Amino acid sequence: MENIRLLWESTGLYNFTGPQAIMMAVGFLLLFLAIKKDFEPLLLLPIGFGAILSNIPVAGMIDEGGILYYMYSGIKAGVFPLLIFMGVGAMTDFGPMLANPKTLLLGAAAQFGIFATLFGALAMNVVPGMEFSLKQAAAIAIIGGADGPTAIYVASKLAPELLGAIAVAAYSYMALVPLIQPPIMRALTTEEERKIEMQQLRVVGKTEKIIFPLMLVVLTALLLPSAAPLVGMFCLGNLMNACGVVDRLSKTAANELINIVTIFLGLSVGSKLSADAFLKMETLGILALGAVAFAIGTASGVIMAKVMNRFSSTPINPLIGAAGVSAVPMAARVANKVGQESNPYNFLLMHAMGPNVAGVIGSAVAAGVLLSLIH
Amino acid sequence: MENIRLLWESTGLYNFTGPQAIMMAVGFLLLFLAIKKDFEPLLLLPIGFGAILSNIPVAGMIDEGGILYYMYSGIKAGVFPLLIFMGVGAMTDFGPMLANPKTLLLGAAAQFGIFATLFGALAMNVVPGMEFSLKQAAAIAIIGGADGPTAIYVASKLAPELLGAIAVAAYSYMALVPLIQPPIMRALTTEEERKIEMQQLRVVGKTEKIIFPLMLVVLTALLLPSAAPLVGMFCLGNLMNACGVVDRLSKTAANELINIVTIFLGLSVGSKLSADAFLKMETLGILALGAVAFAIGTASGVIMAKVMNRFSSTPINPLIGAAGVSAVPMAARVANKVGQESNPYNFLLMHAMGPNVAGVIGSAVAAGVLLSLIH
Amino acid sequence: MENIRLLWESTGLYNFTGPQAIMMAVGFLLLFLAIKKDFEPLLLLPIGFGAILSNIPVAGMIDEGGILYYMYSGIKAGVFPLLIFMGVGAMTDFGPMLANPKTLLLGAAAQFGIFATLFGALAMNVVPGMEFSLKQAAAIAIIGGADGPTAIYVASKLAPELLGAIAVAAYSYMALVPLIQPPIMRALTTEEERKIEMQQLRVVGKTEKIIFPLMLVVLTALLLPSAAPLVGMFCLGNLMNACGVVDRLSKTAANELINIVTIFLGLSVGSKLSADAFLKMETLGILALGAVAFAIGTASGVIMAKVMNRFSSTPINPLIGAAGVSAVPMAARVANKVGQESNPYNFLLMHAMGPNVAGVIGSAVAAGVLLSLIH
Amino acid sequence: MGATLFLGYVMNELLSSGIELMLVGMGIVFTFLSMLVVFINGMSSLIQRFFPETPIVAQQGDDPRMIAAISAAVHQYRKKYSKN
Amino acid sequence: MGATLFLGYVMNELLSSGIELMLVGMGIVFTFLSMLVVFINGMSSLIQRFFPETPIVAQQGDDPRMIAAISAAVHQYRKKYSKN
Amino acid sequence: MGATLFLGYVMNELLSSGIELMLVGMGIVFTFLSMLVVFINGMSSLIQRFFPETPIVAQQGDDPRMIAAISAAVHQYRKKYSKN
Ligand code: NA
Ligand code: NA
Ligand code: NA
Repeated sequence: MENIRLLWESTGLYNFTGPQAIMMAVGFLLLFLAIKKDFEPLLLLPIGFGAILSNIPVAGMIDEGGILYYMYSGIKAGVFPLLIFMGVGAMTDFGPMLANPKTLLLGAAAQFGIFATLFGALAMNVVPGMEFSLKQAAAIAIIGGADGPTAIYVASKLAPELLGAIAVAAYSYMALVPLIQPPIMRALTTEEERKIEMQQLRVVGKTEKIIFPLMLVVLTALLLPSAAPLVGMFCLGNLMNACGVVDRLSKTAANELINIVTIFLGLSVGSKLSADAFLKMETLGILALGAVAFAIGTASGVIMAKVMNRFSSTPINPLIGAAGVSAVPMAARVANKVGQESNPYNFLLMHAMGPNVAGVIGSAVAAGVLLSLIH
Repeated sequence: MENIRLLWESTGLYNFTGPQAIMMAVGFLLLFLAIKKDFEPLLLLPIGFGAILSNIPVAGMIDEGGILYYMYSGIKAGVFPLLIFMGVGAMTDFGPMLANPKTLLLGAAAQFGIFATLFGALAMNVVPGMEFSLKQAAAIAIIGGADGPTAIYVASKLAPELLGAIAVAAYSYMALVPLIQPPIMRALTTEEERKIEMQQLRVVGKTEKIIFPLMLVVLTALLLPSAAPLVGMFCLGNLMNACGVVDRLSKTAANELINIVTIFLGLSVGSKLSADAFLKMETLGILALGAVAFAIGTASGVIMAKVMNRFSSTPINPLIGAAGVSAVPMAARVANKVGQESNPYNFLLMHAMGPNVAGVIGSAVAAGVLLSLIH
Repeated sequence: MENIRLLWESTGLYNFTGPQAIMMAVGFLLLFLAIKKDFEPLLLLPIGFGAILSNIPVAGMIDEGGILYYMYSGIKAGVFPLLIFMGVGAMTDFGPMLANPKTLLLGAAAQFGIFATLFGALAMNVVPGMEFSLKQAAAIAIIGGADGPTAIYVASKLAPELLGAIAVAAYSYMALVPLIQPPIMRALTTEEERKIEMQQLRVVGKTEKIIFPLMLVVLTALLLPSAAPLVGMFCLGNLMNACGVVDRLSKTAANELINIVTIFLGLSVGSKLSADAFLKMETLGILALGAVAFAIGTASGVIMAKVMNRFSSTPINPLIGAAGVSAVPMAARVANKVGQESNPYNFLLMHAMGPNVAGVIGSAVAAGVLLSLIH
Repeated sequence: MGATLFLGYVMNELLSSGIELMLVGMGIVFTFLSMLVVFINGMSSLIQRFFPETPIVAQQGDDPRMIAAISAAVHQYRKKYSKN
Repeated sequence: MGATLFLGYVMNELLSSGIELMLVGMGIVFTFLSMLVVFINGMSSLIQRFFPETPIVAQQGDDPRMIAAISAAVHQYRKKYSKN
Repeated sequence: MGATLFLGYVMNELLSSGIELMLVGMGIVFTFLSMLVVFINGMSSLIQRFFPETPIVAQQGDDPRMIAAISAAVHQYRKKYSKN
C-alpha cells in the first residue's frame, strides 16, 4: 500500500502543476503550427518539443545534469546562434545586392521597426502589470529585425529570461510574413507604383562577391565592433561559399553543422519556455510588440522605397522596400507575389533579394547598436 | 647510460601491467568480433579500440586532460546515449506496430527478461566472490532490454563502474540474437504454430504516425516521467522523421549526428574497460546474467504470443513474440527466418517489426521503472 | 555631445592599436594566400579569418565568454587535432607503403628535418633578440614534420604561446612544397638517378590493411606511448576505413566531422595570432627555421633514398625520398612531376605515396619522442 | 554464526525487494503498454473516421538497375569527393 | 503622490532614452549601410576597371528531367544507405 | 664578464642537449620505423601464406562520362537541397 502510494507520488499526474500543463499545451500549439501550418518548422518543431520536454515534472531535463541544461549552455555562450549565422552566411548570395547597392538603404530603413518597438516597449510600462527594463525592451525590439539567430543572440545577452517568448515571437511572425505584409504594402502604394518594372540586374563577378564580406567585416570592426561576432561569423560563412576553394567547409557549414546546431538550439530555446517566465502579462506585450515591429519595419521599408523612387534615375518598385525586414527569402517572395497581382509580367524576386539580404546586415548592425549602447 | 635507462623506463614495455595487457587483449577480441564476426561493428569497433587506447600505459588518454576523459563526460551527462536514441527514433517506422497495436503486449512481455535478471543478479550474491548491490543488479538487468543506448544510459546513472562490461554484454548478445533465439523459439512452439500465416497489415497513414510519438511522450510524462529523457528524445527523432517538414533535421539526426556520437560513445564506453573494473568475478556474472536475460526475454515473448493467439480473433504466429526483446531489426529477421523453415511462403518480417519496435518502447519504460524505483 | 563622444569611444577606429591593425593585415595576407594562391585553403582560410576576428577591438571574441575563447578549449584539450588526425587516418591508404615497406625508412630519414631544426632553434639563442627555451625549440622543430595536426598538437602541449606562428608556418610551407622541394631534389640527384623506373607495386590485400593499423598501435603502445594519442586516433580512422564494416562511421569521420573540426580548429588557431605573441623577432626565427626544416627534411629523404638505391636489389628512384616529409599527397605529386621532367614515361606517384604516408607515421613518432623527452 | 544469520537476513531482504521489483516493474510495463494499445486504437479509429487519408500510392517503380548504376556512381563520386 | 511623481519622472527618463536610442540607432544603421553603398560602388568600379571578369556563362543546360530522375534516385539511395 | 661566461655555459648546455636530442630522437625514429618494416614483412608473408586473398578485381569500368554527368547532377541536387 505504502509502495503504491510512493509509486503514485512519482507519477507525472501527481506532480503536474497547472502552469506546466499550460506550457506543454503551448509546446503542442507550436508543433501544430510547425507541422500543420508550416510555420518555420525547422525551428518551431524543436522549440515546441523542447517546451514539452522541459515541462515534464520529475524528469528534470532542465535541471543541472539534464540534457536540456547542457544544451542551453551553447546558447548562453552565444555559440549556437553564431554558428547558425555562419551557416546562413554560407547560404546567402549577395549578388543581387551588389548589383544594386542602393537597396542597402531599404534594409536600413526597415530597421526602424526595431527602434520604434524599443520605444513602444518602454512606453508599455504605463500599462499596469507590464514592466520592461531598458535591456528587456531592447531584447524585445530586436524581434523587428525578423532574424531568428540575431534575436536569440541579443536576447541571450540582454534578457535571457525573455528568450523563449522572444524567439517564439520572432519565428512565428517570420512565418506570418505572407499575412502581415501584403495589406500594409497595398495600403502604402498606388496601383501605378506596384506596376513599376525594374531594370534587369547586372551579373556580379566572383571577385566582388569575395571582396564584399571582407569589406563588411572591416567596416564593422572599424565602426561597430559590438556587431562583430554576428557580422563576422556571417561573413566567414559567406566568404567560404563565395571563394570556391573550401567547398567542403561551406557545404558542411550550410548543411550538417547548421542542422545539428538547429536541433540543439531549438530544444534549448524551448527549454526556456518555462511557466514562470512565459505565463505573464509581459508575454502578451511581447507578442503585441512583435507584430507591431514587423508592421512598422514593413511600412518604413516601403516608404523609403517610395522616396528613393522619386529621386532615383532608374525606377524602383516600392514593394521591394518591404523585403528590407529580412526574413529571407520569404519577404522577397511576398514582394514578388504582391507585384504580380498588379502586373503579372513583373518579376521582382531578384530585385527584392537585394533589400532582403541587406535587411540581414541591417538587423545585425542594429543588434550591435543595442548591445553597445545598453549595459 | 642514465639516459638510456630513463628512455627504457618511459616505454610501454617497461610500464605495462598484466591487467592492462589482458584488457588490451579484450579490446582486440572485440575488434575481432566486430570485423570478422560482424558483431554490431558500429559499436563494438569503437568500444574495442577505446579499450586498447585506454589501457596504453604512460599515454594517459583517460586521465584528466586526455581525449577519452573529455569524451566520457558526454556519457556521464547522459547526452550521448540520448542523442543516439534520437537518431534511432528518426530511423524507426512505427507503421507495423500501429497497424496491429496488440503487438505492444509482446514488447511488454519480453521485458520480463529484465526483471527476472534483476532477481537473478540479487540471488547471485550467494555465490562467493560475487557481490551486486541493488543498483548494480538493476544496471545489469537492463541488458535484457536488448537496447544499447538504453543500457548505457541506465548503467551510467546507476552503476557507472560496470558500464564497460554491461555495454559489451548488451551489444554482444544483440549480435548473438540469431544464435540465442532460434532454439528457444523452436522449443516453445509446435510445428503447426510456426506455420501460422498472419493477415496482411493495413497501411498506416501519415497522421497516425505523427500523432503516435506525441501521444507516447504525453503518456510518459503523465505516468512515468523518469523514462521521459529516453522516450522523449526517441519521440523527437521519430516525429522529425514522420512529419516530413523537417527532413533536413531528421536526416542529419539519423546520419551524421548519430555517426559522430557513435564514435565518441563507443570510444568512451571502451575507455571504461579498465582492468580493475573488468577483471573481476562479477564480470563473469554479468556475462552469464546477460545471456539468461536474453533467453528469458525471448521465451516470455513467445509464451505471451501463444497466449494471445489462443484468445485473438485473428491468428498470431508465436514466433513474432521473440521479436519483443527489441534488437531492431535483427530479432524480427530471426522470427521471419525461423518461420520460413516451417513454411517457406510465410513472410513474418513486417508482423515481427511491430513487437520489435514495441520492445524498444518497452525497454525504455522498464528503464524508467528502474530509475524511478531504485535510488 | 557627451553621447557622441561616448559613441566615438566605442568604435573600433578609436580603440584600434597599431599591433592589432598589423595582425588584421596578417589575417588578410593569409586569406589572400588561401584564396588566390591556393595555399592550403581549408586551414589557412579559417586561420586567417580567426586572426581578423580576434584582433577586432572591443568585440572581445577571444575573451572569456567569446566564441573564439570557447573554441580554443578544443585545442587546449588536444581534442581538435586528434579528431582531425582520425579523419586523415580514414582518408589514408597504406597500400603503397605495405607493398614496399622499406619506404618507411625514407619516412624516418626525412624526420631529420625536425631534429636538425631543434638544434638550429637552440643555436639561434646566440642571435640577440631571439630567445627560445627547449620546449619552444621542440615545438618549432615539429614544423619540419610537414604535418599540420601533429604540429598543432605538439605546440599546444609544449609552447601554446607560439601556436599561431607555428601553425601558420607549417601550413604555409606545406603549400610551398612544390616550390621548396624541386631545386633541392635536382641538386642532390643526377639525371640518371631521376630517370630510374621502379617495379610495379603488388596489390595489397584487405587483411594486411586491417592488421597494419593494429600492429602500429601495439608497437606504439609498447615502445613510445607518448605518441599513442596521435598514432592511436590515426589508426582508429584508418582501421574504420580499411575494415569495410563501419563505412557509415569512416565516411563521417573523413567528411562532416573533419570539416566541422577544421572550421573550429582553424578559427581557434587564428585566434592565437595575437599581436604580442606574433609581432616579435622570434616569429621571424620561426619562419626561417620552418623553411630550413623543410629543406633539410627533403634533403635527408633524398640522400637516404640514394643510399638505399645503392644497396637495394630492386631500383629505387631517389626522388621518392623527398616525399618522406609527409605533406600528403603534395610531396608525392612533386616527386612524380620532377621525375617526369627527366623521363616522361616514369610514373612515380604510387611509389612516392609509400614514403609519403610513412612520413606521417614518422612525424607522429618524432612528436612522441619530443613529448616524452622534453618536460 | 550470528554473521551468517545476518547475511541471510540481508539476502532475504534483497531477494524480497527483487521479487517486489519484478512484480511492480512488470505491472507498470504491462499497464503502460496496454494503455498505449487502448490509446492507439482510439486514435486510429478517430483519425480514420474524421481525417481519412487516401493511402499513399507506392512510389512509381524506379528501374532498379538504374538505381544500382546511379548509386554506384554516387558512391564513386562521394569517394572521390571525400579525398580531395 | 510623491511616488507617482517619481514614477512619472522615471517614465520620462526611460522614454527620453528610448527616443534618444531611436535617433542614435537609426542614425548609426543608416550611416553604416550608406557607407557600405559608397564602398560597394567604389569596389565594383575598381574591380570592373582593373580586374574585369568575363561573365560566367550559364551552366550548360542539364536536362531537367534527368536531374529529377537522378535526384530521386539519389534520394532513394540515401534513404537506403541511411538505414543499414 | 662573469655573466657572459654564465650565458656561454647555458648555451653550451642547451646545444649539447640539442645534439643529444637529435641523436636519441633520430635513433628512436629509425628504430621504430625499422621494426615496423620487419613486422610488416613478417605479417605480409604470414598472411600471404596462410590467408591468401584473391586479388580484388578492378571495379567494373563505369563510363566516366556517365559519372561526370551524374556527379554534376548530384552536385546540382545537393546545392538545391541545401538551400531550402
Ligand atoms: Na532584418
Ligand atoms: Na527491449
Ligand atoms: Na612528416
